[in-house]
This record gives sequence, structure tokens and C-alpha cells, in this order.
Amino acid sequence: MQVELRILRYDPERDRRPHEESYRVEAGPMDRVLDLLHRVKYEQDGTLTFRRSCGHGICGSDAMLINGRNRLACKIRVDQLGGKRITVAPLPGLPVMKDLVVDMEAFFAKFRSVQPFLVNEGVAPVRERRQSAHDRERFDDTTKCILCAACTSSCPSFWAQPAYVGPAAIVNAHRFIFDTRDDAAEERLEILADKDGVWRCRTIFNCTDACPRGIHITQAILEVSRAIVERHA
Amino acid sequence: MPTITRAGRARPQGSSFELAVWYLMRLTGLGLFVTALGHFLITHLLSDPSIQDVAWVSERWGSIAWRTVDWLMLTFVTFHAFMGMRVVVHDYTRGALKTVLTMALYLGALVIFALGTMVVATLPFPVA
Amino acid sequence: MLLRYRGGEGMLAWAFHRIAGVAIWAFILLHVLDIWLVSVNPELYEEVLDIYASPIGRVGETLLGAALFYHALNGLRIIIMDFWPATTRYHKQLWYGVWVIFFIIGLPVAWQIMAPAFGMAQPFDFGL
Amino acid sequence: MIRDHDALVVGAGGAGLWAALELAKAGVDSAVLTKLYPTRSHTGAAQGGVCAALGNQEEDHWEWHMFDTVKGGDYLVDQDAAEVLAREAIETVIELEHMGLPFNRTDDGRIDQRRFGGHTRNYGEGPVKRACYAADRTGHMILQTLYQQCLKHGVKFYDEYHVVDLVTEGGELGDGGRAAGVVAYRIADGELVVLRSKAVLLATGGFGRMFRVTSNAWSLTGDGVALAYRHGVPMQDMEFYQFHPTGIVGIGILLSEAARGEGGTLLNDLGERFMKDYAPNLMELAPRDMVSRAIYQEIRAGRGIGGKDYVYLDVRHLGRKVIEEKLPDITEFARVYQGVEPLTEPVPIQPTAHYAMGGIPTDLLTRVTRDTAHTVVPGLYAAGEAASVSVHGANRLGTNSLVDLLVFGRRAGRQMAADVRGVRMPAVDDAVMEPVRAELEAIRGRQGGERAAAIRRDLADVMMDDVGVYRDETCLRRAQKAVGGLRERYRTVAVHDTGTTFNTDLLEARELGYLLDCAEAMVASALARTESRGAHSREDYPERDDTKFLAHTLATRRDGVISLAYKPVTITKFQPKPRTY
Repeated sequence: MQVELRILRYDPERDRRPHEESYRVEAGPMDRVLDLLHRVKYEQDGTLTFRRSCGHGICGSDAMLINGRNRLACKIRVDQLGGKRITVAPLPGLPVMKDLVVDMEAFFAKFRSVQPFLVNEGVAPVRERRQSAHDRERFDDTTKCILCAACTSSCPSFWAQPAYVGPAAIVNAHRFIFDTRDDAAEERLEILADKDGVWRCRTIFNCTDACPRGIHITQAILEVSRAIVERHA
Repeated sequence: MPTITRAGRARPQGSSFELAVWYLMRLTGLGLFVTALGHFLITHLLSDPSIQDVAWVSERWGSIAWRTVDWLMLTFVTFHAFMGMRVVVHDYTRGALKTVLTMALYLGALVIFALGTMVVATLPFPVA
Repeated sequence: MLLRYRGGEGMLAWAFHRIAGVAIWAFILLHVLDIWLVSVNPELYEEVLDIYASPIGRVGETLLGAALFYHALNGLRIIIMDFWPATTRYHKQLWYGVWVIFFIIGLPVAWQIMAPAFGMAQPFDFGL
Repeated sequence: MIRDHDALVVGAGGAGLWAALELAKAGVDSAVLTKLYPTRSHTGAAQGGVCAALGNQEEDHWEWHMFDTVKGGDYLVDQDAAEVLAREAIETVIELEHMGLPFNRTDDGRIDQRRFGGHTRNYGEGPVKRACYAADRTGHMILQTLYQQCLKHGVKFYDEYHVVDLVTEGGELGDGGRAAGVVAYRIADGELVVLRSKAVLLATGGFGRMFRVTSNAWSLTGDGVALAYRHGVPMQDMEFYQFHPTGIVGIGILLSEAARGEGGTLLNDLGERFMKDYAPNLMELAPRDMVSRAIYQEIRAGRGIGGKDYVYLDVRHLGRKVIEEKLPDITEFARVYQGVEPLTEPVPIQPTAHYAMGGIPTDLLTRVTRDTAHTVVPGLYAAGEAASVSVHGANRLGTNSLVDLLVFGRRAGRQMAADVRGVRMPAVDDAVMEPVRAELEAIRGRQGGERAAAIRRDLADVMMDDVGVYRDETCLRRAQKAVGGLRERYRTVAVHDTGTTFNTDLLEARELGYLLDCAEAMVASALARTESRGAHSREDYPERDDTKFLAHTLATRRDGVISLAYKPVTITKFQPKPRTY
């Protein structure tokens, strides 16, 4: 069937502001939006610019605003989007570099700010550190994050205040805060108790809805909030 | 404790204020669930504005208990409403405007709280 | 962006909560001022009460009550999720629950408030 | 612009990141370049596990792992390298755990292990639980963990810098010159940068994008391999390209071998577990080349599902708990990309182009070698899929790709840290970027030429159809001619996008050039190898020929002519035997 793709285009070398352009492409129901973008780029307009790599939802390159929601272009099928018109725009709230490509530097800076790495300065045993399956399960959900920024850029709190550390960074802090092998939970909780930390979460759930990995992000954020409360209690 | 985190970021300072606000928003919210909804029910369901007058108010405030309850409600609501507005202001403004509006909110909260307290505290008890 | 993004139940719940909150805040400013009149100008206060009892006043009160009740119920939903994060998995169901309670309790109350405006008797008489 | 670092790592997958981590720990001024962001690297797509003879679940020894690797590689494996691989697998996996990798756990809190294809106990007696795993996201966790540790140790990253050339000093790399850095294209604004360095590691991954049906990311275009080739370094064992048996029909997305490791079965149209006819001992857990061939045989015999070109992977009998806890991602892949529910339906699968056993030849210390005498190219290193050590020989075992990049990524970092001490910074200036600037400008400025996408599509078709699982003289000759024609067409490649900001149109044209180089070497090497070994299966030469071909192919291009040479395989412990399972 024919699908109309309406893409928000912007080339800083030519355009003063973003504008929508419409493309007609042939699409089957199992095609992903990424397939359609490729069809446009390869058969109609080579200047169309977007990031993509793995093409099956694990590298996190091609998050974008599709029909008003943040999705991975490689993981959302035409048939899941209903109608014959699909709108595509860059992730909201991040500076647009060109077409569907946004500047990710600030996003990664926030990720780095929560110390997203295991801290354990003790002497490592000869073999693995033991961890029960139960303790491993505690942070399983937040290990799935692929840093695609779909969550952070779907958050009205982040749109309002780009200083907010954002869901993705909190998810990655959560992954270590609740890892029994880690010794720096206190520091991370202190970082996230900042005015631009977890308190800016207003339980809006856009992040949870947007996550292509199905991470229960709002739950993770609230678990961190609760840990901060308990630490002070 | 080092002032620079391992990630090379300056350690945030004075973070317990936001935590306290967050926590108190929830506590006052619970308090208001009882007092404000109760107040609304009394003035609109059990009674009606058409039969209320100064005497009706005075009669209700004839008991110390009712005055205390209403003053507690005033306390909760001042905190909850103005700190709630602070959240909104902090979301959508920045820089000098944010500072000015925040200060205005704090000042407004003081005025409202003082005014309300004055009424609750000074209105004469009706003559028995 | 707020209008462009197609958020789900959670985003609507938050938007309503915020709009209701700001509206209630504005009313509280008025309400503390009018109650202040009780002590400084009782006659003027009686006039204000007449406004509350007028048909337009009653529409306003119904809206106020709706805002207050939604804000209270959704606030409870937020508190439940804050202190028991696992309940976030049912945040949509909790929100639907908010609306069920809102209408079951809210409709009779709205009738009680609005009836006089249509010259009808109020459904409940608590003899107060 | 010109910048200096004592060591450069090109590519931020598992091998590159671990190398960078070692360099940072050693205090060497170093940097990582990647054309993506590090967490987008294709290491993250690896699913099933990473093998190490920890013996947590049952008795195991590194010698068994080494043997399986050698036999799995159809004895084309360099056995000294396989020994390094199997021994150091154990310490690297433990080290990863210490870095925080969230492995699945046994009941007593140790790293859990599962079965995987070709991995056996006691030299082939039966399957062994050797693959350490984190659900079916092992690669994701490895990539994340290494990136996290790089952040912790302050590794410098050049994100979204596309390496477009190698810088040499003292002649071409094939003639005794040394590597002196790279020319990188900053994708954001098209700026060219010369990064000078005493040591350059090529960890750019594979080139699966030359095939139509592939599990590989769009970014896997053989950049590092082709750049080394253009500067005179040979490509080793290019004819050995692995087709993974279980890809999603049509689009090639991988469904992990872990599905079979956990007990999943393969069924033909008659509902038979046809692997009993091909590998009665290991059944579905035979090495990948054998399973892929078996699937093709079934399809050719008309026993594909409904007579079509696919068979079924069946995991229904494993139960909801195993499927959802141990295979969550691939279950989702089947649902999203095929609309199939693995809990209740068998999943249609077909072989998908997956992994290059060949690549840049290196020694055990990851130093690139340029001839049959193992002469080292100074300053140049390679690790991961881009390299050929060779631990995979003619066919890689499942999970050994991760083991390879861990073991040799770590070795690369350590070796570079040792080698850069006391070496002077190369004295090249930024004029070295002019040739590649001219090439890019030529593409950008060309009017009316052909676009890269069309050429790449034709390349993908010819490689898939003629250089796939089965090959013979006729189809390889056809492919050689076709690839030659494509290279001609590539001379006039043109782009729509002539800007400097994030010009992916231009970079994809550049990448196509790399793919064409790799394809050319692959076809030439495959034509010359008149035997069947591992993944290289010649229907006109169905037998393995150890007298003539127990040797690595080295393909070198000089002045447009490809020449082939053969380098003996290192054999230490295990003499070649017929390969049955």
C-alpha cells in the first residue's frame, strides 16, 4: 500500500527553520518506519538524514518522534501505526543538528554525571564476586537501557527544564544503586537528591511509555526517590 | 568526603531542602485530603452558601477545636499551594524572572498565612 | 511540545493535576481575603457570600469542587506510587479508579450545589 | 587540523573499548574514535553468551575449549592463538564480572553457564555448559560494562568521527612503512582531522553489509579492513564467512544460538528434527556452518516449510519461564519483526550472513603482519572481528566472537601501552589528508553519477546469491565479474547531499567503497581455494584438502592486481582429523 510520510526537515545550511515535507512510499504492513526512511533516502531524496545502525532495536541510534510519540524507527511497524499517514520528527527537547539528527552531547553528559559504572575499591576475589540470583534480579530491568534518549526527550519536565538529569540517567544510576556489588550508592543518591535530580519527576509516565526496551522507568525513578528518603530517615 | 565526584562533577550541595519540600508536599497533601475536602463538604453539602453569614462563621468558630482544625488547614494549604506554584514557576521560568517569582511566592505565602492566622486568632467568640 | 506529544493517561493525569492545582491556588488567595473580611468588614463579607450563593457563583463552586476533588484523588494516586513504586505498573488503572470515585461521589455533590440555581430543591438535607 | 595521541583506537566495540581501558589504566595518552556513539557498536547485538571454561556448572577445562575451537574451525585455526583464547577467556570473564557485568547467576551465586553449539566436554563427547551469559543480552552487557569502565577511567572519545584514511610514514604499510595515525571526518560538520599517533588499533568490526540477508548493523562496512588493504596489508582468509543458521526470514535479524542451547529444536516441513541426519551426536548444537548447510540441504530437498526457503526453530516445549527469563529479547524480535508468538508457534528461520572469520592478519600480540613470514607492520594493531589471529579458522564457534574481542582487545591495549614507550611521534603534517579530501570532494562534486544505494543493492544480491553458503567455480566466476563491474560503476558514484553538516549520503558512498574492496578479496580468495573447509563450501570440491590448503589465504592488491599467498597454519596439540559431530 501507499503510505504518506510527513517528515520534519531541517538543514542548517539551507533552511531558516524546520519545515515538513511529504513523501509517498510503498509499504507492507511488516515494514518498519526505518525501512520507509531508507526507501525515501535511497530512491527519492538522498539528503534525508537520520541515524541508524543495528536496525533491530538494540543500538539505540534511531529514536525519533513518530506519530507524536518517541519510538525507535527500526522497531515500530507500519501496521502498528494504523493510518496511511505517518509523521516523523526529531526527538523533542534536544537541539536539532539536521533533519532527524539531534545533538546527543548534553544527554550523554547527564548519563556520565551519575557515575554510571561499578565502584568497588575492595580487593577483588580470585574468582567472581558472588551474588544471589535474587540480588541480581533486583536491578535486572534497568540493565536493559540502550541510551537511545527516547525517555528523557519524552519528559515534559525535561522539556521545561533541560537541567533535569532525566529518566535515562536515573535508570542508569538505579542499575548500580541496587547492585549489591557496588559501594557508591550513597554518592549517587546524593547526586540525584539535587534540585535537578529525581524530584523533577512528576510521574507523567511518558518515559515508561516511550522506552523501546520496556523498562519500567517511572518505577525505577521512584525507587531511587524512596531510597533517598530512607537514607535521610 | 571529596567535593568532586568520581565522574568529575561538582558535588551537589544542600540537597536536603528539595527532599524536605518533596516530603512535606506529600504530608500536607494528605492533611488537605481530610481538611480541605471536609471543609468543602461542610460549606457545600451539609450547609449551603445561601444560609451562611457572619453569624454562621462565628458560631462554627465558637469552638477552639474548629479554629484549630481550620488553622491547620490554613497551614497545610499555604505550604502546599505556594510550594506547588513554586514547582510550576521553576518548571517554566529561569534566571532573574525565576528568582523574582519565587520570592514573590514566598512573600505571598507569608502574607496569606499571616492574614488567615489573624482572622482565626482574633475573631471574637460569639456571646453565648 | 506539550500539545505535539501524544502522551498517554499519565501525561493527562499530570496536566489535569497541574491545571487544577493552579486554579485552586488562585481561589485560595481570594478565599483567605474574603474570610479576612469577616473581621474587618462583615457587611462586605455577607455580600461575598451572596455571590457564592448566586447561580454563577454555584457554577464556579462546582468547578472548584471538581478541581479540588480531582487534585485530591490524583494526589492520593501519586502518593501511593511514591511510597510503593511497584504500584506504578498499575498507574493507568489507578487513574481510572480516580475517575470512578470522582464521578460516583462528585455527581451528587454537584447536584446538591447546582440545584438552587435551577430553582430546585437540594437532594440532601442534613438539617444543619 | 592536527592532533596527537600516543595511541589511537579506531572503533568502540568490545575490542576497542577494552584496549582503550588498558591504555587508560597504563596512563598512556590515548583516544577512541567511532563513527557512532560507543554504545551503538554492534558488540551490543551479541546475544547468547561468552564461553570460558569456568566449570561452574559441570567439569570443564580450557584444553577442551581449545580443542572445540580448533575442530570447530576445521583445523584452520592457529593453535597457539586458540590456546591463548581458551586460557585467557577465563580471566577476562572473571575480570568483566569484577567490572560489574551482571551475569546470570547459579543458585550459589556464581556465574551461570549454558550450552552452545560446538562446545563439548572431553574432546567432543557431548555438549558442555560453558557459555557465561546475561539473559540473551550478553553483548549488550559487555559493551555497556566496558563503556562504563572507560568513563570511570577517563578515556577520551571522539564520537561520530568517521575514519577515512590511515596515515603512514616511511612508505606503504606493505613495504615496511609504519602506521602514523588516521585521517578522520567529523560527521557533525565535515571537518577533516589528522590524528597522529605512535600506535593505531583497528577494531572496526566486520563487513556483513555486503550481503542481502545479514544480522549485521548498517555500519558494518569493513572500514578498517579495507583501509589496511588499500595501504598494502593483506586480507587474510576472506573466503571464510559465517552464515548463522537462525536469522529472521528475509531481514536476517539474529535469533541466538542460545535458543538451541536451552533446548530449542529445528524442524523441517515434515516436522522432523532433521539435524539427526547431519550431526547425530550434537544435533542442533553442531557448529554453525554445518547447521546452515543442513538447512540449505533440507530446503533443496523440498523439505523447507511449505516448500519455501526456510525451516522452523521450535522453542515451545521449553515453557514460558525459560523463554521469558533466558530468551526475552529474541522472543520479542520474533514478535516484533515476524509477528510470530514463540510461546505457541514455531519460528520461521533461515541462515543469515553473520561473521567474518577473516580480516587483518595479526600475531598473538595483535600486531598486524603483512606477509607469510609474519613480518610485523610497525605501529599497526588489529583486534576483534576486523582481525584474523586466527582463532576462528574456517568457522567460528558460537560465543567465541565475544571471547576473541575480550582476550585480544585486552592484549591489544597492553601491547600498545608497552610499545609506545620510547617511540617518537611520527613527523607527518596535515598535508596527508589531501588525497582523501580530494576523493571526498570528487564524490561530492560529481554531477549525474549513480547513487551508492543502487550499487550496494546489486552487490548485496550478487554476494548473497553467488558467494553464500554454497559456492562453485561458475558462480564465483560470475561474482568476480559482477564485483568488477560494480567497482567500475562505483567510479562514478554521486550523492544528492552536497552539504557539510551530517552528510550521511556522502559517508555511505565512502562505505560502499570499503565493501567493494572486501567483496573483491573475498571472491578472489574463494575462487582459489578449491576445497571445502568450514564455512567455505565448494560444491565442485566437496572434500577438505589438507595437503594443499591447510594454510591461510593472504590476498594483497598492488596496482589494481590481486595476488594470493598462503601462510601455514600453526599446529601444536591437535592434528587435523575428519570433522564429525
